[in-house]
This record gives sequence, C-alpha cells and structure tokens, in this order.
Amino acid sequence: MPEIATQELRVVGFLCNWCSYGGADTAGVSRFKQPTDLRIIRVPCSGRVDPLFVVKALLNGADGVLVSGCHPRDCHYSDGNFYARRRLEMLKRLLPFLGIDERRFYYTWVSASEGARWQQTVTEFTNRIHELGPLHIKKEATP
Amino acid sequence: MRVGVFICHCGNNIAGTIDVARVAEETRKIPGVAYATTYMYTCSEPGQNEIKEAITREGLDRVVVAACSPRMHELTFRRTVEKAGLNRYFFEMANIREHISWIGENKDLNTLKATEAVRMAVAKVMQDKPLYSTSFKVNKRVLVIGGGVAGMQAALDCADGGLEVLLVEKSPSVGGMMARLDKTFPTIDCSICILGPKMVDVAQHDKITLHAYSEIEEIKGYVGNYQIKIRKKATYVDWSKCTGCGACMEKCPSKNSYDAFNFGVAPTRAINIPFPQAIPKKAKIDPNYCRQFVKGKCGVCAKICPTNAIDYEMKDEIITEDIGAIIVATGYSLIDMDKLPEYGGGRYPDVISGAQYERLLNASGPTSGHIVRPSDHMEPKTIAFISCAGSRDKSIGIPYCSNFCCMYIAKQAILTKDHIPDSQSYVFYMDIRSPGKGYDEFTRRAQEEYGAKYIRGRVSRIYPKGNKMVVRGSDTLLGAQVEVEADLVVLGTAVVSTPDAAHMAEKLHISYDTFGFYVESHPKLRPVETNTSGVFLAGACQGPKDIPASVGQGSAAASKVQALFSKDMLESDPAVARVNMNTCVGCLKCLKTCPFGAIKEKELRDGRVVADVIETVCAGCGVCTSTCPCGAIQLQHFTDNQLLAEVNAICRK
Amino acid sequence: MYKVKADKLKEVVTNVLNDVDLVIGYKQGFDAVHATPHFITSADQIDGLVWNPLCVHNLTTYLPALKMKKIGVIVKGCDSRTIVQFIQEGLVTRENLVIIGIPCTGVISVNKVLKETSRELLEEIVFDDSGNVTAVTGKGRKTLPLAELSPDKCRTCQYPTPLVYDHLVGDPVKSDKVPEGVYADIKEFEGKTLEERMKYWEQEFDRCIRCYACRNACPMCICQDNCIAESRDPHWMTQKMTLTEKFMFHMIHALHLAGRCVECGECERVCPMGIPVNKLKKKINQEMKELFDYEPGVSLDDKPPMFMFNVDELKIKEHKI
Amino acid sequence: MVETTYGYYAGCSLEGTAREYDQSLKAVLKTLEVDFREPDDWSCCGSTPAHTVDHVFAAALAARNLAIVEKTGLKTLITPCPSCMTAFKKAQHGMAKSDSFRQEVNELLDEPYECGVTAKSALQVIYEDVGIDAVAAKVTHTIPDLKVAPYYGCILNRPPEIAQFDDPENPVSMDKILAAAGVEVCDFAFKVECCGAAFGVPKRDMVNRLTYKVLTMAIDAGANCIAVACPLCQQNLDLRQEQVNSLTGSSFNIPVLYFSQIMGLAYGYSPEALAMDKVIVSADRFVRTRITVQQAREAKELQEQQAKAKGKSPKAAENKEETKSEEIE
Repeated sequence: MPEIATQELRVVGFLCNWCSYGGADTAGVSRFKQPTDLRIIRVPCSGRVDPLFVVKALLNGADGVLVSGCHPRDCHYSDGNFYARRRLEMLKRLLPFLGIDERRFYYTWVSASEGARWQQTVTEFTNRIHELGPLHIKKEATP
Repeated sequence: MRVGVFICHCGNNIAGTIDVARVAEETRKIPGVAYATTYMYTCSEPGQNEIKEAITREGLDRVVVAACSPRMHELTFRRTVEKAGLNRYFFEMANIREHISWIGENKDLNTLKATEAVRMAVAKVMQDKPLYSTSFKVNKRVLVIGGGVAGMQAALDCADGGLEVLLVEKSPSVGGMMARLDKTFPTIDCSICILGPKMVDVAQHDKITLHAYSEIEEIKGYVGNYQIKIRKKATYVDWSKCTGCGACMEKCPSKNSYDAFNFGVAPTRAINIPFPQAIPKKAKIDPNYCRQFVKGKCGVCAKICPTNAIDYEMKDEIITEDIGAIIVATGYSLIDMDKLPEYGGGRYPDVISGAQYERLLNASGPTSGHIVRPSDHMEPKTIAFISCAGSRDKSIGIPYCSNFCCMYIAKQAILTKDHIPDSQSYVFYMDIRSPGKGYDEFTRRAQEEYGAKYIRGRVSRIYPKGNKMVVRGSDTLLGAQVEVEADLVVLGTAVVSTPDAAHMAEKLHISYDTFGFYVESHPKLRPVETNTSGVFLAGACQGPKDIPASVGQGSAAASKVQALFSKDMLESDPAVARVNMNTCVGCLKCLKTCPFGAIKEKELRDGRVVADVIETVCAGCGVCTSTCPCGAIQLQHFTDNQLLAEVNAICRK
Repeated sequence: MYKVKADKLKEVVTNVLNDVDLVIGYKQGFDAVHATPHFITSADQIDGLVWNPLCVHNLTTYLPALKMKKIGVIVKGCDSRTIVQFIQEGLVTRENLVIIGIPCTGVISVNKVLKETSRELLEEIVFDDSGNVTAVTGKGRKTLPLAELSPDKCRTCQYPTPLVYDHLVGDPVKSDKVPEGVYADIKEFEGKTLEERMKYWEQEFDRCIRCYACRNACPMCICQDNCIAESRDPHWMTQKMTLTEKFMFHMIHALHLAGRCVECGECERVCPMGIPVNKLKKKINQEMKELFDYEPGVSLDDKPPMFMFNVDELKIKEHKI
Repeated sequence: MVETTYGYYAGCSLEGTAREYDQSLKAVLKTLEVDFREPDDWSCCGSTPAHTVDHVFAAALAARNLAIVEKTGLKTLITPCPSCMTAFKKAQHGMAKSDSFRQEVNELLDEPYECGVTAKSALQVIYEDVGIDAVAAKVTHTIPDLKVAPYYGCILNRPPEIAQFDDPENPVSMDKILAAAGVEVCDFAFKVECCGAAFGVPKRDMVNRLTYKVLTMAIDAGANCIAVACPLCQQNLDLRQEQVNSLTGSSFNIPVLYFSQIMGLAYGYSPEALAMDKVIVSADRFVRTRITVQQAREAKELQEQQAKAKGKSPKAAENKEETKSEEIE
C-alpha cells in the first residue's frame, strides 16, 4: 500500500491460540489501544514455535519478533510452553552472537484474561523496537 | 486457485476505524484472489448465504473472511463453506476486529494492517489442505468429580437420562457444603431436608456408582475414551459389612478427634459417621487420632462391632475405569482464619467463621441447635457479623467478591433472632450484594423485621475486653469510628478454591485462573464447557456460587454431556500431527517430546523404523513439528509451509 | 610410536572382525598427506590399516545409517563423544558396536601443512616420536612441531582418550589443555560490537557456495538427504544464492545441532571455503553448559536438553522488555 | 553462643533519651555472648522527616550507614530502635529490588552500597539467632509478682513485607523471650495498637486518648508493668501517664521498661547497670522484691509442703482438672 506513508516497523508476533491470542482478543474487546506495527500469527501452542520461524522472520525483514504463550504450568497442552521456554531462551542468547540485538526478540506469557498485560506488552515491545530502529541485514552478496 | 475474500464491516465495529472498501480493493491485487467484497454483517444468515452463493457463482475453492476473532466465528464459517461444498479447512479468518479495528486509532494504519492481515490469511489459505475427520466410538459413561449439590444434580440428571454415572467424592459422604448448612436463603427452608432426598436418590439410583472417600489418581485419554484411576482411601472399616449402627462411635475412647464435617466446632470420635443423614452411612477411622494407630493398642471398636467390619490393616485401593466425559464439581473452600490476624480468628475462641456458625445453628450440629459461645458455652446476646472477611481484599490477594456471604449473613442474623429473641445482631458490610430473586427483600427483612443493625464499613481489629469481644471498625455513613462489644463474632470468610484445585486442573488439562478457579470456555456463551472437549464444569469450582446457581450449572453440564453422548461416534479433529513416512529418518525425537504419548514407533517393510501418530490421542499442540529436524512430522493446518507462508506474506524486504 | 600402535591396532581389529560385519578404520589416501576411511570386511584388508596424525576423519559419521548392522569402529577421543551423543539420542545400539579407542596425541590439519609448504606437491610426510612433522616436497623438506600443524580443535582438546570403548589401543593420555581455553575464541569474538559481528557473519556466509559439505560431514546431521534446506515440503528456503538464504541455511544447521554438537570440527574441516562453520554451534554449546550444565557427548546417561524440560528452570529468568 | 559478629547501630535515641535501652541491651547481649561492633562515623538513619519528603534521600541516609557496616565485612546489623530498623530495611528492600533505585541512591553516596547487610531488631536477633533456650539458660534472678504486658508498638513488625519478622498483627517474640527469662507475661490485646507518640506535638488530646487505651488495656490484662522495644513508645507511655491522669482522672502509675532492662534484672544486673533510674515511673518496688532463682525454688517447695499439710496439693488439683476435661463431650 504505497500511498500510506508510514513510520511503522515490522513486528511479528507468534501467539498461542489458547492464552495469548485470547489475551489479545480480550485487549481488543476492552478497547485497549495499542501500536499498529504488530502482525499476529496464530499457532496452537508456543511449543509449536520453532526458533527457526523467528530467525526466518528476522532475516526476511522483521525488525522485531514476539512470542507469547500460556503461563508455565497453565499450558493447554500441559508441557508445550516448557519446551518453548528452553528453545526460545537458547535462541535469545544466540542472537547477539550473530550481531542481532537480543532485545529485538522477546518471549513471554500472557493468559486469555490478561488483556491489560497484553496491551502493555505490545506497547512496550513496539516502542523498544522503534528505539532500536530498523534491523539491517544484507540481503544480497557484497560485490 | 481461486480465493474469495469477504471483509466484514461488523456494523461500525470494523468499518468505523478501517476503510474496508480500500482493503477489498487492495486484496483484489493479491495473486490468487479471484473475488473480494465487503459485507455489513458477514456472520448473519444473509451474510453466510452471500458466501455460499459467491462460492458457486465465482467458482471459489478457498475462502477468507476478514472479521472478528476466529475464536468467535471460525466454526460458524467453516460450516458455511462446507455447506457450499468446500472442505471446511479451505477456510481462514483474518482477525481485523479484536486485533485491529478495536485497538488502533489511526484509520490509515489500521487499513494497512488489515490489508496485511488479509494477505497473510490468503497466503495461508492457499497452503491449506483438505482435512477429513475420522470418527471413533464413544464410551457413554460419565465421571462426576465431587458429590456436592452441583455434582449430585449433574449425576442425577445424567443418570435419569439413561447414562451410566461414576460419582467420586473425596470425603466419606456426599452432600458437600450444602449438607452442612442449617437453613437456606431466601426461603429459610432446612438445607438438609431438601438435600437429603437428593442424596438418597444418588445412593439408590441404579445408574449411579458412588465412590465415597475416594480421589482421582490419574486421567488418561481423550473425549469419548478416558481411562481413569480412582484411589479408594482406606477407611479401616469394611463398608460391605458396616451397617452404620454407630455402636463403635459411642464406645470409641479417643474423643478429641478433629471434626472436619463440623469445621472443628466440637471434637468427634476417632471412628465416626460424619452426620446422621450421611450417604453412605458408614463409619470410618481417622488414623491420626485412633488409639489403635497412635498408641498401637485399643481395638475397642473391633470388639464392639456387631458385623466385624473393622479392619486396621486396610490399605488404599486403586481401581481403573473407562469413561467418555467428565463433569468437574469439586466445589470450594473457605479462607483460613489465620490469614486475617487482625480479627484474631483461631486465636480468640469467640471469633468463628460463618460456616462454623451454621453448625452451631443446626439442630443436628454439635450443640443441637443451641447457640453458645465456644469459650464458656454461654448464650451470646450480642453477635457481630463481619462480611468480606478476606473477600475484596487485595492485600491478601483476594480481590473478588465471594458472592453469597451477604446473603448467608443476613440469613444468620435472622436465625439468630429466632433462636435468641432478646439478641442483637450487628452486621459490618462494604456493600450489600443481593441481586438474586427475592434476595434484596430478604436482606431488608433482616434489617427491618429482625432488627439487625447494618453498619457500612470495614472492621480494623477485634480484641477481647473482659468476656466480651470488642469489634472496632469505621461507620462510613456516619464517618466515625465505632466499637461494638459483642459476645460472639462471626466472620463471613472469603471463598477460595480447593487446596488441590491446580493439581486437579493439571490432571484434567483444563486451565485455571490466578485464584485456582477453573476457566470456562467462554464467560458468557460457553459457561460450563472447558477448552478441553469432554470436560465440563459445575458449581463453585468455576467461581463462588450459591445453591441455585450451582444446581443450574450441574444440570447444564449434564445436558452438555447428554448432547455429546447423543451420537454413538464422535468426529476426531483432523488438525493433528501426520508423519511423512518417506522423509522421516526415525530419530524419534518427536516421540520423546510429545506431551500426550501420541507417537509410537512403526517398523516399515524394509525394516526402517519411523514415527507414527495415534490420531485420537494427538491433541494438536505441534511440539513434535518444531522438534522434527527434517520436517517429516507436520501438524495439519499449522504445517511449516502454512506458517512460513504467513511469515513470507508480511516479511518481504 | 605410531607404527607400534598401528600394529597393535591390527591385532585388535583381527580379533574384532570375527564377531562384526564390518570394521571402519583408516588407510593411506590418494596422496602422502591424506588418509581415507577403510571399510574392512575381510582379514586380507587389515594390512591396509594405518594409524598416524593423518587419521583426521570422524568415522562414527557412518554409524546411524548402519544401525542394524554389527560394526567395529576406530575412534579418537573427540570421535568417541559422537558415539556417546548417538547413544543419548538412541541413534545407535551400543550392543551392535565394538568400539576400538585410540588415545590421541593430536592430528594434523592438511590445510595447514599445505600452507606451510606453500602448496607444493608433497612426496612424503614423516611423523617422528619427538612430536615433529617433516614434510618432503620436490623443493626440499620442512620440519615443524605437530602442535603447530594441528587443527584448532586439538589445541583445546579436553578428551584425548576416548570416553567410551571396548578395546583401548595404547595407554590413556590426559589432556594438558586448560578447560577455560575451550571457549576462548568465542569470548574473544564477543569482544566485537554487534555491528562488527553482523559484518563478520555477512562476509563469512557470503562465501558459502551451498555445497552442503559441512552438513554431509556432520555426524549429528541425521537427516542428510531429507534436509529441510533442500526440501519443498516443508519449504523453508529457496535455492537462490542470496546472502539471506545462505544465512538461513547456516542457522538451520546451527539450531538443529543445539545441545547436540560434539565439536568434532568435521564441518569446518571439509568446508571448501574455509568458513568457521563450527563457531555458532560452539556458542550454543557454551550456553547449554551455562543454562543446563550440559556438554554434548561426554556422559552416557545425560539427556539432550532441547528434548526435555524442568517445570522450574533454575537458570532461565523471566525477561523484561 | 552465636558464631558471627554483629554490627550494632545505636542511633540518635539510644545516645540520648533512651540511653537505658542502649546500656541494658548491651549488658544483656554480653550475657548472651553476642559479639558486636559499632560502626565508626555512623550518621542519621533517615527516619527523619526525610522519608516523608524524598525517598531517595531517606534511603541514601540509611544506605550510608549500611555501606559503612558492609565495608567492615559484617552481614547483620543489630538495630534496637524500630524507626532506624524500618529505615534500614526499607532502603535495603527498595535497593535490592530495583536496580534503577539502587543506582539513584548510590549516586548520592561516596561509597556505593551493595545490599549486603541485613538490619535486624534486637528482638529478632535474640529470638532467631540466640534462641529462647539460650535466653532461659542465663537466668539467675526472678521477680515473683511482676506481671508484664509486652508492647511492640506500630512499626516493629510492620509492614510485613519490609519487616520480615514475627506476625504483624499478633507478634510473639517479646512474649516468648520474656517468658523464657522467667517473667510472667500477660495476654495483651493491644500489643501493636498505636500509642500515638508520633503525634505527641500536633495532636496531644488524641495521643492522650490512645495512650489511655493502651495503659487501660494493660491494667485490664492484669499487668503491673509494660515492656517495650521502642524509644518513642517508652517515652510516650512513660512520660505521658501523669498528663493522662490529670486529664482523665485516672491514676496510672505503671512502669514502662525496655524488655532488655527486664531481662537484665533476670540476669542479675544491678539497677545502675541497667540505668533503671532513667525511667519516669519508677520500678523500684519490683527491683526490691527481686530474689534469686534458688530462693524462689525454696519458697515454692515450702508453699507446696504447707499445701500438702492442708491435704490438697496443687498437683492433685491439676489432675482433677484433666479428668474433668476428659468428661466434657
């Protein structure tokens, strides 16, 4: 949509269907205003989020990636977010080694009832990404 | 591929802050989109017809609806496209209401965001594969956990509907909290008199198997086919022989056992039958007090018992059952008075909980209905009631209202006047919450006819002065501090979830809120369902509830089970993991990580070992898919390609 | 010294061969500086066995594919970690393996030798017991201490003696390298700024020609022909030769080895472009140690951390934005 | 005895109006073999008007002292005055919890404070570290007809998340310590009631009312002496009695002693050593009746023999009690 001049950055969110996606719905129903940069991808469980999705997004133009699932112990699939926690933590610690600021990737837990918490998460994270500015990774071979 | 996109105005909910026409226009530019239109209320019947017609008219083979949250209407529209002859999984929703129009203030940006949301949905729908659910047999037995009034109602309704019911109650008798109440508001009719018959029905119904003094050990399986283990706790009395004559109870020498049924108002015997109307009316030994267990010698009850039912060697017994659905009615507990030290409950004998007061009022209670102070067994003349003792108190982590305290305190004030005509009741309250049918009239009667003095304000401290208890609080209407010298203080203690609520929820794979109350599937439209199909909620385990509400929910849950069991076969959700045998390298990491044990080894003819999914057991979390290095196991409808399509649709630098 | 070991080795293999289908060892390769895997199925091949610092390959790479067969395999200390990891992940059956371990005093990096001899054709290479290496070319001979010619992994080697074996050829040797040394290069790299690091990787991965040699040589890359870098379903990446896709491939390799890489260095050895492919995996290993006190391939009863969890993770704290 | 060495922060009160507290407490700690050191160059704890005006500044005042103690390598700081203790615990709590706050505070300090010191009230140290048994072990004397109402005041255990010791509504540490010291302790309902001291200047009549309540409750509880652990409470309850009497026509004359003075008496210290003369309502009438534990025992035996002679030993009576309680159902 070229006509719209926008200062938006690209923030991608992977939300588990049972908690965080519901939390985002709750925030909407309660009309909790949020920045518009975020694009939400719905997954059944944070355990479904292969760290490679995050990498893929960052390499392909995302300036920030957010993953949110059910609180530990409250996973609809009982263990999914426990696996997610380990894998995403591993990734978060690897990113700086690649030269990507780890603050560009954030994973957290938001339940379906926590609309306010969701609003806060989105707002703070989007602002953080704007502080950091666009993520520059070369797309093409250097001549 | 011909994708049709339907963008909903949702009245002004969406169109108000999103230029839907613009979205449609942009959508038409997306390769693969054959048709894009907007509609006022897509979920309405004409709206759905519009979709069906467009599918045939435009020859669409994929459909995207940009409207509200899929958690709201995904199923609705899946049915719609199915009616039009498409596979129901050739459908995607773009959530442009909850996630965009309701939260974004800038119309241009909202419109852009909505367009991209649609682009993502289109990208995904083009990756969608047709999925077909297989059907499996349903075991039409229902397990009801908890024998309180909600659980009994649910059990009876299921049984009357012809279903086989397993009722598991952790205490020695069914009846729950209601069995311990004296009278019920707003009718002042005797609680046990109306509950008793129900309890008897439960015991005598040929469709109901009652496991009292038992707990759920383990739950395996899925809707229609659960395998459960029940722990029948040792009672040290052979219930097949026990006639409930009560001889043992009379002769038992250890007389200071804690009486859980009476909330410890008075001690009971180490071997006891909780109360006269108990169902089943059987004795049980409390090994913490029984001399045979504590001192290692006694055996009085064994000698006395006419049917030789006593068995000190008895052990817990585990039994296994197969069932098809579960109704959870585990009820509530009350906050421990020690949590309110400023009131001195537990420290001062004459500060008691409302529950304990019920037992004092009750004719079959330890004082046979005579109200006496625990300290000196004198009849109190001035009684102070304190509502919201713990409720609506953030400082101890209970911000919610306990729902029925206002009412039972009014009831207790009325009964107090009946018992002791020359008594005076004071009620300290924050607000009087009496929204039920005939409730407000009732609280007024307490004040106007029975002269209970209502003081609006919280109590800061209770302390003894001579043989009186001084209740110091503020009267927010007078704007002054008040002190009432009472003979007895009754705390309307807060309702909390049962101690093992969280543990039980984890067994059931259902979610619970910060306070341990179970979370229903939708706060308004699916009040007794949980997000785990086959598990339903009844009564106060879902949140504080009074008797009518609990009974209503019990019946509601029962009717849900009836509906579920009206079919002989259930359709399995096809959105489960599937293995590509050709690419699976048999490393079986998926098998290690699957939370449900839904993956098993499978040896192919050429001797290769690969992973294989047990469809009915798979719950569709996708942990396996993100574990598999070679992408051989894919969670259907959330495959790598489908998610990648979405990522690529929005990350296109 | 090498000669003696080689002879002892031949004895052992002769016995082992009686009760296995195949023994994998080393033989002299196509020229003086290369050894090459030797697949022994009959006694007459045993004489071809060699043992010297040219025996660089991690022969265990072949094991998962031969899971069903009974195999004898010759391993150095580093290689043995692979087997331990295989066993942790259930990729091989211990019973089907006869492990012939050789305490290792270091191997050479062919590239380094060639560099030292300015890529002249090597006629002969001699390893004497004093730990020196003499390379003979048409232009003359050059003698250097082995340590200078050995690959980086040898310089921080903690496990010169195999961690698991059925037969041990020669006496166990202790590592004389400090444990702190292992991640020295990682720490050094982390001295750079984010921008410098990003630039570094852009330049390194830029050279990648996507030959997948690193993947094929990697013993833990069990997917091999089914690697998602080449598949269409799932279609993680295109075949375009853009930096983004190259970057993605190396991330796939690294993340699939998270908590699994035994740092045998084969990926780096075989890379025709000399890309430090192992660096990312070492970084992840460093974190695995820190987070879960886990080191791949050192203990048979460990469990790979990425395929398990603790309800309460001691080291993982909730993050703030 | 306790192994570690403690810091000891007297604070302004114990240097002045509450010298008897300082003196008696040090004596008691000596008896209990608690080794302590006073930090050099200590300054105001910050529980001045500072904390009502500027939290960072107040915390800095506290942190300065904590930092000094920290540098000497001590981990725990005995803080007899509840106000000082609250100031320290607040600063510690805030600085440990929030990095930003810690930085803010440290910016005001020459020596940054690394949150390595725990401030404890004298009660907490004696109750938790020394232990009740050790307290009892050292008792040499007793005052037969002394009945004490332990008064904790408002801030000793509050707010709970800061104080981290004993029960905010029904503390028992002083009760148990005094009981262990062989003193008869009354069940006192106004343990944590506000005595009003803080408003001594602006709202005198209110303070008199509050003081009156506390004193009356103490008398009702059967006490003839009040034990305190706070200079302000002591001063208020002690000094104000006459005022209250003149206003309400009451006739309070009840000694208000520091728990450490009472312990000191039980440990046989001379009234001078405990600076008994520093309190307004004299406790001499009790000090005079002080006897050794040995004498007390003999007296008791004698009394028992007489009782026996009369044919009903108190023991028998007790037994009857028991059997009675058995019959109750």
